[in-house]
Amino acid sequence: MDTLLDIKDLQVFYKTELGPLRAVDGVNLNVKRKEILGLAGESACGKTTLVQAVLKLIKPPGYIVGGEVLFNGINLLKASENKLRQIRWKEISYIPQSSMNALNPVMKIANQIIDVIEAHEGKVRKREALHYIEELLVKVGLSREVAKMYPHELSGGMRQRVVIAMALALNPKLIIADEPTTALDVVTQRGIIQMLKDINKDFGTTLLLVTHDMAIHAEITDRIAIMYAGKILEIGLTNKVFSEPLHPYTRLLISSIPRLGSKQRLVGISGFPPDLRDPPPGCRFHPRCPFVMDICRKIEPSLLKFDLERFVACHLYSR
Amino acid sequence: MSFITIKKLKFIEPSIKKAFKNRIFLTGFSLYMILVIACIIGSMITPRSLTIVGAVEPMLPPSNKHPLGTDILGRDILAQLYISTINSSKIGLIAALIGTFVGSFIGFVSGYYGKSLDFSLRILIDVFLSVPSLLFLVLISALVRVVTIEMMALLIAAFSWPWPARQVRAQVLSLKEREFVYLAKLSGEGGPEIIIRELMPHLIPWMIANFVNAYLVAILTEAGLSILGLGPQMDITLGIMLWWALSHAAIFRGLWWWWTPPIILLIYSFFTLYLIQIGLTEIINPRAKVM
Amino acid sequence: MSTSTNLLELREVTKIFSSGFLISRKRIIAVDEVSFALPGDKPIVFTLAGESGSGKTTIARIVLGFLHPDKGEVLYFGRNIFSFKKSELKNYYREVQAVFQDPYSVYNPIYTVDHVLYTTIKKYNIAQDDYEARELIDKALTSVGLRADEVLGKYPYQLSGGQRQRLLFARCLLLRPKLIVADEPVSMLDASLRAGILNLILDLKDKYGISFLYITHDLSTANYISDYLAIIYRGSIVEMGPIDKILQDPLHPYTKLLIDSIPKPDPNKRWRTKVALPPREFVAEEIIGCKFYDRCPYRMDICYRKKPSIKQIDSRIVYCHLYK
Amino acid sequence: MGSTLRYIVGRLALYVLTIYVSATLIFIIPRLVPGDPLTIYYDQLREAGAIRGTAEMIDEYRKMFGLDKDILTQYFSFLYQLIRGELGYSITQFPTKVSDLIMRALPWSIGLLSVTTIISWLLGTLIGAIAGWFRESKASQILATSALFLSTIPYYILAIILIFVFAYTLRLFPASGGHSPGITPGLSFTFIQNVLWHSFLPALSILLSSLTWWLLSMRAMISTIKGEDFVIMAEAKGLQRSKIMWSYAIRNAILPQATGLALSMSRIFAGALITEVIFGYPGLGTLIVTAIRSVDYFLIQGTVLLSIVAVATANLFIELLYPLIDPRIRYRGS
Repeated sequence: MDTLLDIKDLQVFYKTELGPLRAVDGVNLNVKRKEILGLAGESACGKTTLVQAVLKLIKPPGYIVGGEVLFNGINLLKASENKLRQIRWKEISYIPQSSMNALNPVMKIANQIIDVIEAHEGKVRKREALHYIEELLVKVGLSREVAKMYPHELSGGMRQRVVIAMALALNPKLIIADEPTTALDVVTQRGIIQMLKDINKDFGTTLLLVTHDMAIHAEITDRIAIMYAGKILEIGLTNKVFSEPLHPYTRLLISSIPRLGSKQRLVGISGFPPDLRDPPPGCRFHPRCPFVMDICRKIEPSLLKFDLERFVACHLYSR
Repeated sequence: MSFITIKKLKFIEPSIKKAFKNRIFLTGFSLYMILVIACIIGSMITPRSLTIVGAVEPMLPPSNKHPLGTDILGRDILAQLYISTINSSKIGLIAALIGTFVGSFIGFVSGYYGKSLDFSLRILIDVFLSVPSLLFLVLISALVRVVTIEMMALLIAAFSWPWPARQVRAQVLSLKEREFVYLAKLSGEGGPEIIIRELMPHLIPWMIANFVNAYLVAILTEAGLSILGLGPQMDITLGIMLWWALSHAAIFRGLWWWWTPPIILLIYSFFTLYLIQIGLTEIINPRAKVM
Repeated sequence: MSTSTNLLELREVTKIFSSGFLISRKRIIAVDEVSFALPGDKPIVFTLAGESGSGKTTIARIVLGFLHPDKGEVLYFGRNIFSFKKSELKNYYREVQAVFQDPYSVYNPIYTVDHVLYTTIKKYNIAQDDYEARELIDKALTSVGLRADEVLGKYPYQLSGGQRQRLLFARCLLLRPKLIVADEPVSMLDASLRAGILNLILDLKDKYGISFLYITHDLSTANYISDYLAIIYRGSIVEMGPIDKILQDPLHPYTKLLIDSIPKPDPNKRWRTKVALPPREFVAEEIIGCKFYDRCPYRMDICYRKKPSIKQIDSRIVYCHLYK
Repeated sequence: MGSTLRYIVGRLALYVLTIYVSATLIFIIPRLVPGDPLTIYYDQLREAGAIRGTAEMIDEYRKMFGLDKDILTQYFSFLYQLIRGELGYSITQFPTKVSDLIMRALPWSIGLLSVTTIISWLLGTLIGAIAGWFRESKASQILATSALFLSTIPYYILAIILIFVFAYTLRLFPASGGHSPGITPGLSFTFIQNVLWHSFLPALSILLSSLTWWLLSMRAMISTIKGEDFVIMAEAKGLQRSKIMWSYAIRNAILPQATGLALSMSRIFAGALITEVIFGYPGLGTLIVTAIRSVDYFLIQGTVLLSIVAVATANLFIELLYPLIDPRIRYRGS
C-alpha cells in the first residue's frame, strides 16, 4: 500500500449570508509515500481549504460537510481530539503561507521548537534540546544564534526556514506546505524550494506542496493535481501534464505563463472564476472553456482514469 | 461648470440602515430616547414651581400626590428629576458636539497634513489623555464659580476633544496610505477635497461613536463635579440632586426616595448610551465583537 | 541626448525614512542615489525590477510627487517636478498618470466605480456636458476591453480584480497621458488574468504612444512587455540597460542570481546548481560598501569598504567592482 | 541594548513633558480669569466670612509669587518653586504648608488606589482570559453581559449603593473616615486592622467596577487572538489546549491589557477621587473638597499638581514594564 494519505469525496463549505460557499466540493486525491505531490490552482479555488481540512484546522464560518481523510487507516475527520493531537506534527507537519505571524511573536525560536518536542515526547533537558535545535537550524542553513532570537528579529526568508526546521523536528512522514514561498523574493524562494526537495530526497519525507505558481510545480513536484472552483480537474505526472496537458483549463493555465526569453503573444483565460455560492451547472469551467459542448453545460464530468497515473474530469475524454 | 451631477452621497444611507439592524444599538437607542422624551413631556406638564425650596411639605415619602416624595428642602423630587435629566442631557449634548467637532478637526488636520504640525499635536493629545481632565475642571470651576448649565457644558467641552482627536487621527493616518487617496490626488483633487469627499464618509460612523462616548463622559464628569460641590448649584442636574441628597445625609436619614432616583437615572443613561456605543463599534468593524 | 528631451529623468534621487524622537532616531535609506532616464522621442516600457523592500515603490511615489526626496531631482522634460506650483503639478498629472497594485484598495468602497472616471473628467474639465463625458468613458472602456453596461454603476466589490485593473487603465486613457507609472499592476492577479493586462499595456504603448514605468518583482512579466530594464537592490540600482541584453548576458552577480533563480515552467529545465541562503541577513543601514556583499559569491574586500561606482559597458550600466 | 534605552528615554521625555505642560496650564488658568488671582481669593474669603490674617497672608503671597513682576518672571519663579517642592501656604490653615497637608493625604490615596487597581487588573485579566478562551459557553455570555452592565456604573455611584447596603442596612462596615476616631494612628495591629475595615467599602466600589473593564477587554482580546495564525499553527503543532491558551493566547494578550491599564489611569484616578469624597476617606479627594469648600486656592492648586504627578508616575511605571512583557518593544524603540 504505497498510499500515505487518501482523501475521499471531501466537502468543505463556508456559511455566508447568501448561502453556503462550496469551497471544496467532492475532492478525491491520494498522496503516495515518499513522493512530492503538487496541488495547483488559482486564488480561491479551494486548495488552502482542502489542506486545512486534512489537518482538521477548519474554523467557523467554515465546516466540514462530508468525506473521509484516511491516514495509516485512521479517518482524521472522525479521530478523537487526543488521537488527532498525537498525529499532528508527529506524523503530519504544516508549513503555512503567512510566515509573517506563524511564529509566536513573544517567544524565542528555541522555546517554540521545544514546545513541539515536549508536546509529543514529554519533558526534555533544556541543554540537550537546545543542541538538537541548533542542529536543525544549521540543517536549514541558519546560524546557531537564531535559536535565542525572537521572530521579529528575523527576515521573512529566515522565518520561513525556522518553520521548516520546526516541521522537521519530529521527522514526520508527511509535510504539507501551503504557498511556502509566495511572500519571499525570488532568490530566497529558490533556496527554500531546493531545501524542500533535499528533505524529501534525504529523509524520504512525503511532501504535499500547494502553490498557484505553476513554474514552482515544474521545478520540484513528481505528480501534480490541478484544482479549479472546489474540484480537481486533472492529476498526472508533472512532466506529462506540462508536455501534454489534457484539460482545457490546464492547457490555458500553462500557456498564460510568461517565459524568460520568449516574446510570443500570451493567451489569458477570458471571464473570471465562478461564485461558489451558486456554481454553474455541469462542468464548472464551461463558461470560460473554448471547447464547451452542450453536455458540459448540463452534466458534471467525473474524474476518470485516462491512462496509468493520469486522471481528468472533462467530457472531451469521457466518451 | 459642475454640470456632471455626482450622485448625491448616498453613503450615509447604508450605515444608517445597518445601524438600525444592529440589535444592541437599537435597544440602547430606543431606551435612551424613551427616557429623554418622557422627561421632556414630564417637565411640560408639571409646574416648575414645585422645584422651588419650600414649595411642598418636606421629607414626604412617595404618595400619589408626590409620586417620588419630597426632599428635605420641601421640593417635589419627580419635578426635579424631569428638569435635571434634561439639563444633564443638554450638558452632554453641547460638550459632546463641541468636543467631537473640535477633536475631529484636529484629528483630520494633524493626521492628513502630518509632519511637524502632527508631531506637536500628537504630543499634546498624549499629554491631555494621560492627565485626568477632572483635575483641571476642578481648578477652573473653583476659580470661576460656575453657575449656569451652558458654562458647565463649555468647560467640559474644553477637555473632551483629545479622545476624538486621537481616534480620528489614527483613522486618517491609515486611510491616507490607501491607494484610492493617491488616485484622488492624481485625479486633481486637492487636500481639503480629499478629506471631505474621500476620507470624511469613512469617518462619519467613527465620529458618531466618539460623539456618544463624549456625551456619556460629559454626563459622568458633570455628576462628578457636582458631587465635589463644583456643579451649577443655581440650576438642577442629576449630579446636583445627588449632591443635595449626599450633603444632607439622605441615606442615613432613611430618605431612600431622595437619593435613589438620580442614581437609577444615571445608571440607566450610562448603560443605554454604552449599548449605543457598542452597537456602533460593532457596525464599524464587525470583527471587534465586544459582546 | 540632451536632458530636456528626456520624458522623465531621475538624478541621484535619495529618500531616507527616520523614526523615533530626537535622541532615539533611527534612519533607513530606502532609496540611495538612483539615476535613470526615459527617452522622450519614442514610447517605451521601462521596467524597475527588485525584491519587495528594495525601494521601487518609494521611487514610484517620488516620481508621482507624493513623496519629496531628501536629495536629487526628478525632471519631466528637463523641469524639476518638485519646483512645480500647484497648477503646474496638476498639468503634470494630466500627462503622467498611474495604475496601482491592489485592486481592492484603489477604489473608495463607498462610491461606485464611476466616481474615479467622473472625478477625473470633472477636475480636468475635458468634457462639456454629461453626454460628451459618457461618450469619452465608453470609448476609454472599449479600448481596454470592457463594456460600459458590464461595469458602470457597480460598486468595486461587484467587479473582478481583472476588471478593476482594466478600469484604472481606462481612467488614465481619458487624459491621453504621455507616461503611466504602473506599480505592480498584475502582481495581485492570477496568471490567467495577468496575460490580458500585460497585452493591454503593449497595445496602449503601440496604439496611443504611451510610455510606461513598470515596477515589478517578477522578471518574466518584465521580459514580456519591456524594452529597458533596471535592477534595484536595497535602494541602489545595480544594473541597467536594454532588457534582452541583460537577460541573455547579465553582468552584475545579483542579476545573474536573480535570472537564474526564476523558476521555469518546464520540468525538463530544472535548477542544476544550488543556492546557499545567508545564515543571517544584515540590516540595511549597517552596510557602507556594496549592498550585495553578504550574498555575493564573487565578493572582494574592496566591495566591503567602498560603494561601487557607475561603469558604462557598451549600451549598459553596471555598479560592480568586478568591472574596472 | 540600544533600543530599550531608546524606548526608556522616549518614555521619560514624555513623562517630564506631561508634568511640564500640566504645570504650565495650572500657572495659566488663574491668570486667564480677569483681575489678579489674589484679589479673587480676597473677595471670596471676605464673602466666606474669613477675618483672621487675610491681609498679611495676601501680601505674603504677593511677595512669594512676585505677582507685581511681569508674567515671565512670575512663570519662572512659579516653576522654580515647584522644582523645590514649594507649593505655597494653605490659606485657611495658614501657616501650614500645602505640601504638608498633601503628604498627609497622599499615602491614603496611593494605598487605596494601587491595591485596588492591581487586584482588579490581575483578577479581571485572569477571568477575562478564561471567558475569552471559552467564548461560546453560556457562562461566558452571561458573565460578559453582567460585566457590561456593571462596567458602565462609575465608582462613586456604586459607592453610594454599597453604603446603603453594607453600612446603613447591614451595618457591617463604617460608611466614612479612614479610621475610628478613638484609635491612635501608628503601626499597631489594631490600627491597621481598623484602617482595613474602614477602607473595605471604598476599595470594593473601585474594585468591582474596574474589574469588569479588564474582564471585557481581555475577553475581546483573547477571542481575536484565537484566530491568529500562530495560534492555529500551535494547534497544528499538536500542543495541549492548556499550553496554547497560556503561552500562546494569554501571553500575547498581556501587552494590550497593560496598554489599556496605562490609558485608563487618569479615568481610574478621577473616579477614585470622587469615591473618596463619598466615603470621607482621608485621601486627596477629601483634601480637595475641603480646599474647595474653604476656597483655599493654593491647596487646590497643589493637590491638583500632585495628583497629576502621581498619575504620570503610575503611567510611567506601567509603560516601563512593556519591554519586559513584549520583546518587540525592545527591538522597535518607541
